[in-house]
Amino acid sequence: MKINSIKRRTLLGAGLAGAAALAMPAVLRAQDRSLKVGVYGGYFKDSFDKNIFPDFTKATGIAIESVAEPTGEAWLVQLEQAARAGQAPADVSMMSQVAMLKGQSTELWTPIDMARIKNSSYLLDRFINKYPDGRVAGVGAVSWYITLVTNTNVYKEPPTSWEAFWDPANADKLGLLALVSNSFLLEVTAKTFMGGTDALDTEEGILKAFDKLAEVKPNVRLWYRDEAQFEQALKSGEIPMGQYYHDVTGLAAAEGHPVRSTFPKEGGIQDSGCWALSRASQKVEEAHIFIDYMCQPAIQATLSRKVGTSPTVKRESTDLTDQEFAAVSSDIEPIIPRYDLYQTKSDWLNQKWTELIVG
Amino acid sequence: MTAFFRNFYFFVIALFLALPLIVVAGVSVNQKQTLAFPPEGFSTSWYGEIFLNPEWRNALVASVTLALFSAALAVAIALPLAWFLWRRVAPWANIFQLLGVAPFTLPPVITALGMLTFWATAGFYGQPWTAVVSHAIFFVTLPLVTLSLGFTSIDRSLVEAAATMGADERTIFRTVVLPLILPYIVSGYAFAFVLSLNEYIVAYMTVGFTMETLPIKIFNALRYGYTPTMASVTILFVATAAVIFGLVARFGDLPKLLGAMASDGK
Amino acid sequence: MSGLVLQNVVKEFGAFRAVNDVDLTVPHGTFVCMLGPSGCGKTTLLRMIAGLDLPTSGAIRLDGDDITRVPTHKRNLGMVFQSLALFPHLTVGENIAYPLRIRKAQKEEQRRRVDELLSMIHLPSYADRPVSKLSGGQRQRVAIARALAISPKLFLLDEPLSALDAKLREAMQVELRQLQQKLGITTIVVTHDQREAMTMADTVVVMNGGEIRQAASPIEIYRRPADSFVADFIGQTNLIEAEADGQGRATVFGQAVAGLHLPPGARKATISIRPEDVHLTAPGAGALSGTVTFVRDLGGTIETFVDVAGRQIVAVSTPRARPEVAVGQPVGVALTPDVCVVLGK
Amino acid sequence: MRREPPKTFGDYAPLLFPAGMLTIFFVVPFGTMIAVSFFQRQQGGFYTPAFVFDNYARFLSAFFGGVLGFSLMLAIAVAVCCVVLALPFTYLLTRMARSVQVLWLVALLSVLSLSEVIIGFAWSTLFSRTAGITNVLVALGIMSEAKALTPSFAAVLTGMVYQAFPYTVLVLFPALVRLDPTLTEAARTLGASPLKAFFTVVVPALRNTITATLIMVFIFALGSYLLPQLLGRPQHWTLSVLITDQAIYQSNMPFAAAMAVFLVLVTLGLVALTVVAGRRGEAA
Repeated sequence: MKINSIKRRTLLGAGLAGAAALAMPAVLRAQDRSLKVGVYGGYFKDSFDKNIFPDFTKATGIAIESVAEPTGEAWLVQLEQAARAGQAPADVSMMSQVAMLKGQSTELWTPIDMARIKNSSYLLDRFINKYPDGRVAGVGAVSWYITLVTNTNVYKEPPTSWEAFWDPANADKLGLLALVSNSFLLEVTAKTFMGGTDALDTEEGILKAFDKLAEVKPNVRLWYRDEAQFEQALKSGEIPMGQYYHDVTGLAAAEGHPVRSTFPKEGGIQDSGCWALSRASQKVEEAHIFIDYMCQPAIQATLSRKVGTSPTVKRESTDLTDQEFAAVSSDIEPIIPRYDLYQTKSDWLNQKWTELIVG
Repeated sequence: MTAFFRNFYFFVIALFLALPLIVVAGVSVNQKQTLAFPPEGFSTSWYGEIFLNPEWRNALVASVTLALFSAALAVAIALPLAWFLWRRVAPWANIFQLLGVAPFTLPPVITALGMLTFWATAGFYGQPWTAVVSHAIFFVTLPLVTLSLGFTSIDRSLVEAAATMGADERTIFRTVVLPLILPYIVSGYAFAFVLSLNEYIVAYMTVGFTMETLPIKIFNALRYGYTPTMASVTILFVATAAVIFGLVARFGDLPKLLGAMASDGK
Repeated sequence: MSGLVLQNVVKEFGAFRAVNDVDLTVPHGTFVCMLGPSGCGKTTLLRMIAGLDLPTSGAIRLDGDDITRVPTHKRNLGMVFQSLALFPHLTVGENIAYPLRIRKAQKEEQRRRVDELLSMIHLPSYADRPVSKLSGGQRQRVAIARALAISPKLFLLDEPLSALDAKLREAMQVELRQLQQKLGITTIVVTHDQREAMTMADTVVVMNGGEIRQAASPIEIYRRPADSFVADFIGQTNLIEAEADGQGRATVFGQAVAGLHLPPGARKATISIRPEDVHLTAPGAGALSGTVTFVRDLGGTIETFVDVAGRQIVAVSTPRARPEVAVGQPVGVALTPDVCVVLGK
Repeated sequence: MRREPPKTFGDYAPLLFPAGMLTIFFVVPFGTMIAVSFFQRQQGGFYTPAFVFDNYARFLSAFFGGVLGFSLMLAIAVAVCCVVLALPFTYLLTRMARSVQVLWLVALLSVLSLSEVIIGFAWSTLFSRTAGITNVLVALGIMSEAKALTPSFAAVLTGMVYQAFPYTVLVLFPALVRLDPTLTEAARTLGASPLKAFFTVVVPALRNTITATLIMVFIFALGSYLLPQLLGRPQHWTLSVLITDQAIYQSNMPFAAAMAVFLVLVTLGLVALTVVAGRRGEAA
C-alpha cells in the first residue's frame, strides 16, 4: 500500500513540478512549505506538539513535522553522518551547547542570518551561539536549570549548598549525572570550593577540581545517564538526593510526589538548547521564519508556563509573573557551564572523568 | 526425595522467571502516571492507552511490521546459504557462514553506526525498509544457526532416494528438503522476529527519526519519564507471545519445532 | 545389447581406489547380488550405477545407451536404501506415489497404482498411515513398493534387509526373489550376507579390494570358487596347501593324494575342499591321518575338527554317514579328488 | 546426496543472494568501521580520513585493559551461570511429560519478548530498598531491615542471567532432547546415582553442545550495554557501555570503532581458542 502511494506521490510530484517550471514555481513552493523540527522526545515533544507547533502553522502556513531526539549527542551523530551524505533527518534541531560546539567544528550548522531574526533583539546575549569567526551557529531555544534535588520524606529541611554532596552523612545517597559534559559537576566544584568556574582555566585547576570531586564518590549510589532512572528512585526515596532538572522536579512535586528542587546558594546550573539548522537542509527560508517565531517573548513565556523551561529572552520582555518566573528560574546568579572546555579538552576531560567514576 | 528436589528446583526457576513479570504487571495497573510498585490504586487504562494513543499504536504497528519483514528477510538470506553449505563441497563458501554469524558478535552500537553511515552514504537513510535490511543482517545469525542445525539432521539418503525416483534438484528441494527443514525455518524466524521486536539501537540509528518503534519509545520513556504504558505494552507483548506460541503448541509440535526429533522418530 | 554393462569402471576418492577397473555385464531380467566384505567397493559400484556417484573413468551402459553421465533423476531407477529413506513427512501412500507425482501422473492413476502396489506387498489399506507407525518389515516393503512404483528399468537395493531380524530377513529374501521373478526386472542387490546372495541371485558378484573376484551363478561360485578369497568368503571351506611331486601328482601334508592333479607347471597351489566333501574314515586306508580336536553336534549335521599335521580340517556329515569318533581319537581324512578345487592365484 | 563442488553457474545461484546481501550490508559497513578506526579524531568534532594508530594506542592502557578484563569476566560469569542453571533444568525438562514441556517452552519463549529496558527496570525495582524482595524477607522475619541490593555486581549478573537464561535453555533443548536416554540408564545399571549419571554421562556426552552454548551466551552478554548501566555502579560498566559512550556521547567514532574492532578480535580469539581446545580435548 505504502509503496503505491509513494509512487503515486512521486509521479504526481514530477508532473506538478513540470507544470510548475512552466508557470509559477513560487506559488507551488508556498503550498507545500514544511519544516522538520527535532526536539527532545517524550514530554518535551508532546508539549511542543500540543502548545507551540499548531499555532506556528496557523501563523505562518508552514507545516511542522516534529522528530523525537533521544539526546542531543546521539542526535548530533545522526545529523553529522546524514549531512555527510547530504541528508537532513531534521532541518532545525534543538541542540545542547556542547553538541553545538562539536557541530561547529565540521561546519554542520548553516549560519543564521540575524538580520532576518527580528525578535533576536529580545535574546539574552549568552544564548546566541557563534562560530569563532562571529557567524551565528544557533539561536537560544529554551534554557533550564539543573539543581540540587531531595526527597522531602528523607530530608525534612532542604539543603542550601552544593556542599551537601560532600557531606559524609550522605554516604551512598546521591544520584548524579554520569557524563562529564552533561553533569557539569566540575563547574559546581569550582564554584563551590574554588571561587568560580574561572578556576578551570588551567589544567592544574581542572585536576584540583577532579581531586575535590573524587571525595564525592563514596556518596554516590547512582551515576545515571537516563533521567527517568533517577527520577523514579528520587520519588520513591530510594536515592534521596542528587542533581536533577528543576522543571521536571517541579512537575513531579506538583503531582504530589515527595520531591523538591533547591537552588543552592552557589546557584543552579543553567544549561540551554539552541535552534540550529543542518547544512544539508534546503529549508533555509522556513527555518529563519521558525527561529524568529520562537524568539518572541510571548512564545518564550508560553514555554515557561506549559513546558517549564526558563526563557532565553530578557525577563522584562515577557509577561511572566514573579511566581511564574520563580517556578522556572531563580534570581540567584546561575553557574554557567564551561562549554568551551568540552570542545577543546573533550577527550582529556572525558578520560579523566571516566577514570574518576569507573576506576 | 529426588522428586522433591526437582520440583523445588523448578519452582525456584519459575519464581526467578516470574518475579520481574509480577513487578511489570503490578506497575501496569497503577492508577496514576507513575511506576509505583506495589501499585497505587488500580486501573487498566494504560492498556487502553496502547491502542487509543496513536503514538503507541503506531509504534506497535511499526515494530511488528519491522519484525515480520526483517525476520522473513533474515530467513531468506540464511536458507539458501545453509542449503548450499549442506549440499555442496565448497570450503571457501564457509566464509559466508562466518559472515552470517559475525554481525551478532559485534557490539550492537557498532553495527548501528556502521549501518547509519552506510545508509546515509547510499542515500536511503531514513527509509523504513533500511531498518528491515539492517535488522535482517543483524539477526541473520539466528536462522542461519537453526537452519544449519536442521540440515545436519536431514538424512542425505532421503535426497538420494528422491533423485532415484526422478526428482531433479528443484523438485527435491520443494518436495523433500523444504518440508523437512520447515520446522527449523519456523524456529529461526521466531527467534529473529522476537529479537527484532526488542531491538533498539540499530532501529534507532537507521530510522529513528522517521519512525518510532516500541523499543525506541520505551527508551525515550527511560530518558524522558517512565509511564505505565511501557509496562502495559510489555505485558501485552508477553501475553501475545504466550498466545502465539501456545497456538503453535496446540496445532503444531512445539518441542519438535525447537529442535527435538519427532517423538516417534527413534 | 539389452541389460546393464559396466566397462572399465574406476572410482577414486582422492588417492584411494574404491573401485578398480570393473567390467560386468548384467543381462536384462537377471537378479544380481554383489557380495563382499565391508569396504570392498560394492556400494560404491551400486551408487555409480544409480548415478549417485560418478565414475572416475569407464562407462556404464543401459540397454545400449551410455548413461555414465546421465543424472540420477533421468535414469528411471528404483532404489531401496540401506536406511530405507522413507520420507518422514509423507504417509505410506504419498511415499509410494512420490515417483509418480514427480512424473506428473494423474491423481487417479497415482491412487490406482498405490493400491496395486500396496496389495502386492500385502499392506492394503495402509495408504494413509504415517511412515513412523510401521514396523521394520512393513517399512521394508513400503520402500520396495516405492522403488517399483514406476516399473523401473533397474531395481537397485543397498543392504535392504540388514535391519531386519534373522527370521524376517529370510522370509523377505524369498518374497523379494519371487517378486523379481514375477516382474522380470533387472535387479542388483548389495549385501554382505552370502546366504542372502545364495538365496536370491541368478548371478553372484563377489568383490574384494575394489575388484570383482568372481561373477557366476551361486552354485558355480560355491562349487568352483575362482580364488581362495571367494572360496573362503562363500560358505565354509578347508584351504589346503598342495605341492606337485614332479610326477603330475599332488601331495598334501607330505602325503600323496591319488587322483589330485595340479595345473601343468605349477609347483605349489592352494586347494579348497568344502567340509561336506571331507570324509572321515578309519585311520590309514589311503587317507590322511589326523586327530579329532573338537566335535560340534548340531543335530542335523555334525562338524568334526581334525588336526592334520598341525593344520585344522573341518568335516561336515550327517550323523549316520560318519564313524563314531571322539575328541583325541586318531582318524583318517579322505579327500575326494574330483571335488577338490585347485585355486588360481 | 553426494556433496560435490559446484560447477555450473546454476550450482552457485543459491549463494548469490545471501553472499550479495552479506557483502553489501555487512562487509561494507563493517569495513567502513575498520577504516574509521584508523581515522584521525578531531577533538571536539568528528574525524578526518587518515591512517593513524592513535585510537588503538589510546585503548592500550591499564584503564581500558581493566574494563576489557571486567567485560570478559562478566560475560564469562553470565555464560557459566546460565549454563549451570539451565543444563540440569533443560535435562530434567526433556525427561518430563510432553504437556509440561510445552508449558515451560511457551513460558520461556514469552519471557524472551521482554525488552532489555523492562528487565532492567523490573530488577532494579526488585532489588530496591523501598519495594524490593528484601521487604518480603523482612516480613518473613529472615532479615531485620530492608536494604537495597542494587547497584551491585550481583544485580548486574542477575539481570543479565535473567535475560540470557531463556536463550540458553532453547539452545540446549534440541541436543538434550535427542540425547539417547539409554545412556543414563546404562550408567544407572552400572551403579551410578542419578546425579552421578548426570555428571559422568550426560555432561561429557554434551561437551560440544555445552561449549557452543557457553560461547553463544558469552557473545550475547558481551554486547549488553544497558543492564550494566541500570543495575551496576560505574565500575561494573562493560566495554560496550564505553563504546556507546564514545560513539554517541563523545562523537568519537574512530575511538569507538577501534574499541569495537579490538573487542571483536578478542571475542573471536577466545571463541577460536575454546573451539581448538575442545578439538584437542576430543582428539586426546
